[in-house]
Amino acid sequence: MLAVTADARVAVRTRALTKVFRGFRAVDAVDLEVREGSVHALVGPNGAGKTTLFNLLTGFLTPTSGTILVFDEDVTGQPPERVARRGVARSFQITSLFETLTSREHVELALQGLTSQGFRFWRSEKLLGRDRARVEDLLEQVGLLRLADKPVGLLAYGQKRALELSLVLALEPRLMLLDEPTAGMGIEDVDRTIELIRRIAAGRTVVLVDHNMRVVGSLADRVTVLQQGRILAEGPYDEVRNDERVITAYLGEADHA
Amino acid sequence: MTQSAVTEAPVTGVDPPAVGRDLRRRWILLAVGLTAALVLPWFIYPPVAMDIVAMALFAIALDILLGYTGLLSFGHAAFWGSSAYVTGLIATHYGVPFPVAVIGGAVFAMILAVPLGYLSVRRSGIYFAMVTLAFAQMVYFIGYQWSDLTGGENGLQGVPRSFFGIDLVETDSFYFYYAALPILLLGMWAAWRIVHSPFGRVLMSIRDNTPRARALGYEVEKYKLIAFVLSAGLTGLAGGVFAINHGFVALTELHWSTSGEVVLMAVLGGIGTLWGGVLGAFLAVMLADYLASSGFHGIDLVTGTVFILVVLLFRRGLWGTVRHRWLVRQQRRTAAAGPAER
Amino acid sequence: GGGGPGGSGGDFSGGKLVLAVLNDQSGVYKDASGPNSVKAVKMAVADFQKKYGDKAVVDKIEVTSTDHQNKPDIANTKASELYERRGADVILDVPTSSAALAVANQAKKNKKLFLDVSAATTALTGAQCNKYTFQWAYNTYMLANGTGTTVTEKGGKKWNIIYPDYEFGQNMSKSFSDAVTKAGGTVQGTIPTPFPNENFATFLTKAGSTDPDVIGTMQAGGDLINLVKQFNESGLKEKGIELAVGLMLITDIHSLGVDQFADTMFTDAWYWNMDPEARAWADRFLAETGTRPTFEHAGNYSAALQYLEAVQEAGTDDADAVVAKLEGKKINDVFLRNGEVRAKDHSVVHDAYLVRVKKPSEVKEDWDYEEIVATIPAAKAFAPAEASGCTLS
Amino acid sequence: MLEVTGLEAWYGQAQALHGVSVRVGEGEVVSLAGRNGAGKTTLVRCLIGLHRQVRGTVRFLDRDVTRTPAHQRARAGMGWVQDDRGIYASLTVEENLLLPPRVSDRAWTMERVYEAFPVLAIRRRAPGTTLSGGEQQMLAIARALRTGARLLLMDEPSEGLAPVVVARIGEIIREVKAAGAGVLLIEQNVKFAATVADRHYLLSQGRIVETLDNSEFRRREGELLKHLGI
Amino acid sequence: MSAVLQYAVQGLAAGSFYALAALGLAIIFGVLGVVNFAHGAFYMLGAVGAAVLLDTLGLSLWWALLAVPVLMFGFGVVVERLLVQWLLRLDPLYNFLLTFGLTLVLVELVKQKYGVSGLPYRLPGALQGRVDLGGVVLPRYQLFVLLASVAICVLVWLVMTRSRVGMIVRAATEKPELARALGINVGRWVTPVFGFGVALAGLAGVLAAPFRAITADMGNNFAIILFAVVVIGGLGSIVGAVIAGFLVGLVEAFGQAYAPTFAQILIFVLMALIILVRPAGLFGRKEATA
Ligand SMILES: Nc1ncnc2c1ncn2[C@@H]1O[C@H](COP(=O)(O)OP(=O)(O)OP(=O)(O)O)[C@@H](O)[C@H]1O
Ligand SMILES: Nc1ncnc2c1ncn2[C@@H]1O[C@H](COP(=O)(O)OP(=O)(O)OP(=O)(O)O)[C@@H](O)[C@H]1O
Ligand SMILES: [Mg+2]
Ligand SMILES: [Mg+2]
Repeated sequence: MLAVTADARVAVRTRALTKVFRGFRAVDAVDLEVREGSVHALVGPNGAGKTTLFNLLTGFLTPTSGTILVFDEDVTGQPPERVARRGVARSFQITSLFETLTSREHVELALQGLTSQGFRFWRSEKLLGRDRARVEDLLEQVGLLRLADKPVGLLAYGQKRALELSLVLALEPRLMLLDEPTAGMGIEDVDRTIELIRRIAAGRTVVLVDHNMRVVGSLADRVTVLQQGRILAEGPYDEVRNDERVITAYLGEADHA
Repeated sequence: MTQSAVTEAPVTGVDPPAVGRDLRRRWILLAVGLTAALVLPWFIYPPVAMDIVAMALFAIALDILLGYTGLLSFGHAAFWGSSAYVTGLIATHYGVPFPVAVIGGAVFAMILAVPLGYLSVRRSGIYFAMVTLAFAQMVYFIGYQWSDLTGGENGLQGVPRSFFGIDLVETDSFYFYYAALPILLLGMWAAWRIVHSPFGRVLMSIRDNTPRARALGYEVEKYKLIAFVLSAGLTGLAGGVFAINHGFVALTELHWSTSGEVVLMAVLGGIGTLWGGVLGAFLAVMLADYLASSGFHGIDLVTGTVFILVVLLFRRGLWGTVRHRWLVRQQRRTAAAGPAER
Repeated sequence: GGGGPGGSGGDFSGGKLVLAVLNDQSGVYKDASGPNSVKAVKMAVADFQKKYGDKAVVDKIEVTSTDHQNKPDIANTKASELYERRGADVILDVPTSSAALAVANQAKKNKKLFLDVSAATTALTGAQCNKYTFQWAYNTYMLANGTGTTVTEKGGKKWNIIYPDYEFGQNMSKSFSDAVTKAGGTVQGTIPTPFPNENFATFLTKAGSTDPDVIGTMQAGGDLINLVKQFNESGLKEKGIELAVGLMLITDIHSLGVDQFADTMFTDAWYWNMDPEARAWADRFLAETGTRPTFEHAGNYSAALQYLEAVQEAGTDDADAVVAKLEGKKINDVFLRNGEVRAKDHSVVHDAYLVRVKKPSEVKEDWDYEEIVATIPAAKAFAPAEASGCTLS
Repeated sequence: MLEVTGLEAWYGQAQALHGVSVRVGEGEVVSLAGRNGAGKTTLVRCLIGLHRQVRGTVRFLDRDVTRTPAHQRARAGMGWVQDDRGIYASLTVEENLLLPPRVSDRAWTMERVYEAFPVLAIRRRAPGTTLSGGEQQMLAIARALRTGARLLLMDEPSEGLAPVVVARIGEIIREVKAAGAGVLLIEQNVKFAATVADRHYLLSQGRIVETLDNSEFRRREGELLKHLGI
Repeated sequence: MSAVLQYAVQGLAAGSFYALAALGLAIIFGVLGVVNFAHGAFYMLGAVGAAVLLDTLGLSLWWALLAVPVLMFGFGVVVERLLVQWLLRLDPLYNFLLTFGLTLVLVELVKQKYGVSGLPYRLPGALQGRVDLGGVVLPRYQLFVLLASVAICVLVWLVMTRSRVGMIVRAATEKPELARALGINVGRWVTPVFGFGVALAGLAGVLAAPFRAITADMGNNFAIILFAVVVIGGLGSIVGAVIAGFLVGLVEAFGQAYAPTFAQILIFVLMALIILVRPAGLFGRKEATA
């Protein structure tokens, strides 16, 4: 089923990746291959194992069996921070921020995350603000500059989603894993986010989970459909969306009509 | 469900750090604090004044963990006490000037903090509190039983106060105060530096949301461990001075009630504020001192009640409440008034 | 710092004499000494004033009390403050070894008197003794030696000793073993236990397994009660094994009930109903406080009274002069029988008593708990001064 | 059955709702649309009684419930589907479903729930939060149905759901409506809202800016999409 | 061999106190998210209560076993209503600190009222004496404690896992707002559960009265060992608390037998090992990672 092209390098490759929760196989022998530089969408019914797969790829969960290669290096079983240091960044499906810090401080922290600057307990915190232009640029991109100095506890849900995205961007990742980046956003924001993702995807690899087919359709080079922890179908968007199995298992007739 | 950071106390009852950024206010506070430290032994019996400053550093060191990392250590007596013992032993056996002995004690506390911290930081929240408490209890038992070294329940008596042969400092606690003060002030400055550094910012982010910090690439355990060790070191500095001040070391310094006392000071003053520790230490030491000769017996009754009241009514602590009021007033200036919560 | 200037009293600093009681008024030692020790000291002052009337060398005598909350660092600060700032001429009582040793250091530093009553450590009159510090009532050697020797001589030959594994317990266990062996008995084993400890079942099983005549326990306070309760249930008593206790206070018996301790042996420094003189004072004490005195209360009375007598003799509160009057003094009072303030180590030696706890049926009135089995003469009760290692430097 | 007049809400000093008036009739599905931060969630929290810093009146089933505590409102027949789903980690899926009390005889039985959401039956013994995001959403909806609420307050129920499941949710809402209950539906998914709701409110910056019936709503869909993104 | 058996049985008997009290601690934590520092103090109050009932009203152990838990339940209810409830929505650390303060106050009050030397207690005749269990001789009372505590633990476990009460209470704790919005009157449930946990601590105290020194301080060290017990068992895990309670009793007994001075340190060493190998404790659920 996997079409291995000789020339394109591979960003992520999993072999027989499996995660079992107390006897429940959430991810079941998945062989996934994401080509470097592509936008790869992961879709599938609720509970198909998409978020779990993300958690495995980013080290938040340890696989029951199987291996994970990121840029040809084995990261199986490594903790999240180590994986992040290999240039892998993720956003969370359920927003996850530092409630008492401002958006600006979030981005500053994210920019510092991959350096060893964070250990400098003898330096002034002003060190963090050094890259003001970058910080504001990142916030501008997601439309949060206006709210840069508000503690994020006071932001609305959609604004928090946007901040999530800017944090991922700040890490300058080679590989981005976006878990439902547009969930909870208004239409206008969705379009803007699509644009944003398209822009930042240039020169990067993106793996994307979204239930919004418009997002998937307009961004993804390739789509993998998961069902019950297994790969159901894989291919370009137009091919997959017309796949009978995908229609019955996921898209449904109504939406497709 | 979002929680307002201002109107309701979030996880640790800490306000966003934005407040400390008013530079002018910061300098005024600093000047007031320094002056107070300098004139203290004129108004308060010098050994007691010394205790206040040492305890203040102790509370501040604890606050690095409690207020800024979100880790309640209920076993900090282990570092305070062990540094006191090591300081005392060095001073007794080698006759070095006391600052050297104190540094020795602090270094020991940091070394001890490495294994204890390594184990403890794997847990967070309330687990962390319980685990540190248990480990401190272990250290206490060791101190109790290893009486050849520690003097057991008799304590380590007769710790000298060598100070480059300067007699006045060595015998008069008034002058000793000024000799030891710089060490403690340096410790406080270090604490301030730590929480207002890039490192401190990472600690706060870990406090607020650990998985998120991980995803940003921060090696959370390492950060917590370093914070733990630094906190232990500053605690050790304070404990060492305390030991020299008293001229002996007793097992109570290792006892869990000492851990509880310092937590009280930090909470009473307001966690996540640093200044709060100073205030808390001042009040707690003065209270104990006053009650000793007041004829009122049952200091724990007072201590316990204060604990309960502070936690129930002034969760931000004294300093924290003041700071919070100030913050709210700032906000009010920018927003129209709404009705009170019903 | 430094004491106040010499005042109107001529030879008395501040024109008055200040006796400071520094003890635990709220913690574990509260019942044994605590606030009632302050009352005992006040009784001594009253008695002194009544005795000398106008002839007293000083008119104004103050008694102050301070709670060290069982924290040695507070004891330390308070002692130095008492001496330096509050004109205390003498500090009395001070339970808890660590606190007492800290106060002794302050006494030495400030050259003021310290008469310890309630702390048991031999270090006060041994390695850490000094010119201004006296130990008035008892010490661990006296407790262990008295019981060990006398019980063995009375037929309890085979011993097993259970002791809490810290300084006090270790010392007691050693002195006890020495005493037993010297008196012709054998110590089958010494069993260290953690401290504090609630559960002694295992230790008792172990101690009973060698069929000793006596089990000696060096536990004190709550641990002692734990051990005795569990001893009583263990069936060892029925097997004819006796229990000898290292340190016990009459308050322990009172709180747990005589039936629990019945027939237990221990050494006491004094007992309120041991003779008419003691009894008469105990009656006064009862009227004053509503309870019977412990030996620590009587000890405080005695220490205060003898201090005042020495001041009267010296005609000044100057510490060196008072110490000179106290050293070598032979005393008989309510508390001390055949007492002597040993000049060499400042240990106040006196007769001690091996007592047996009465059976409930023998008890005739409140606090009537002890029967004196033997009197241990002063010379034997305490370790010889030569062995103390004290140099009074 | 629900009548809200002049509702104002504050967070501390910041006002989030400005004189909002909303009506939901029996057997009526009303949608509430508006961009992020418009105040939709705040409105729902006021209605269920969790946000107390309010002015104005809320009438439910002809009773003034403005001061009534949340649990009594729930017992009177309000059901809530929380925007972050609110699934209990310490309860199994089944316990999550068994938890709420029955408040009317319209309450769904467990059989009916499991029939409608077979995944939940399979995972019934699993701790609630181990379900996937979408499964949790189903669980939250199912839990609200278990009470037999007369008025369902649904905060973005289609979020994160696969299209098939969204379609099923639509059917369920129609079923609920047919049984005579009212639904206040918060939706960003305009297409979905149009298929189920009878009337639509548009909320912007804490104010109701438009009230439309469904035909009008459909007609102006394109324009409204723009409007939502003001 | 028989010595080993003897130690084992003694260890289990000592473990019963831990198990029973840790059970109460685990329930309070599992249900309210409160780490009750005052649990040792409640245990102490149970013992003191038994002693006072005997002294003033002449009520024997049998009556105390009934009356004290009821009284402690009432006391727990008061404490919850008056103090604990205000902090339930906040970080559990606040309640930890609150109960720490409460401990100081309770211990001090008992000291003031009943002194520091301890209170007497007498065992009813039926429980005196010893039983011989095939070579292992055990005080009858120890056996009684062991059996009683096992029975109570099983009963409580059934209630908490099998009943609707357990479920409601867990929900009310985890998300009180939501629980209210689902129609549950949170306050009505949380309070009695707290009372119940307190009653269990009190019960452990009553059982300890004939066998242990009844002093104001008796709970202090006990509480710290209890913490070790629940960390080993997994905080909030009811089964874990009970099993770890007995386990710690065993470790203590064998430690005392073969490495006497280190018996207490051994418990903490065990705890450290558990944290290393299974951070969530023997029966704890893993803390969520994402
Ligand atoms: N706890 C809070 N404290 C202060 N302000 C808040 C709080 N919660 C929400 N707000 C503010 O109130 C406004 C309305 O928020 P609300 O969550 O109701 O929006 P919403 O319409 O539900 O948005 P979304 O579509 O993103 O869920 C926003 O500006 C938000 O910043
Ligand atoms: N920690 C866990 N313990 C047990 N089961 C789990 C755990 N995490 C996830 N699962 C189960 O694994 C399956 C896959 O979940 P996952 O969150 O990966 O789904 P998903 O594809 O992201 O779905 P959605 O689109 O709804 O977010 C679900 O059935 C879920 O219940
Ligand atoms: Mg998901
Ligand atoms: Mg919302």
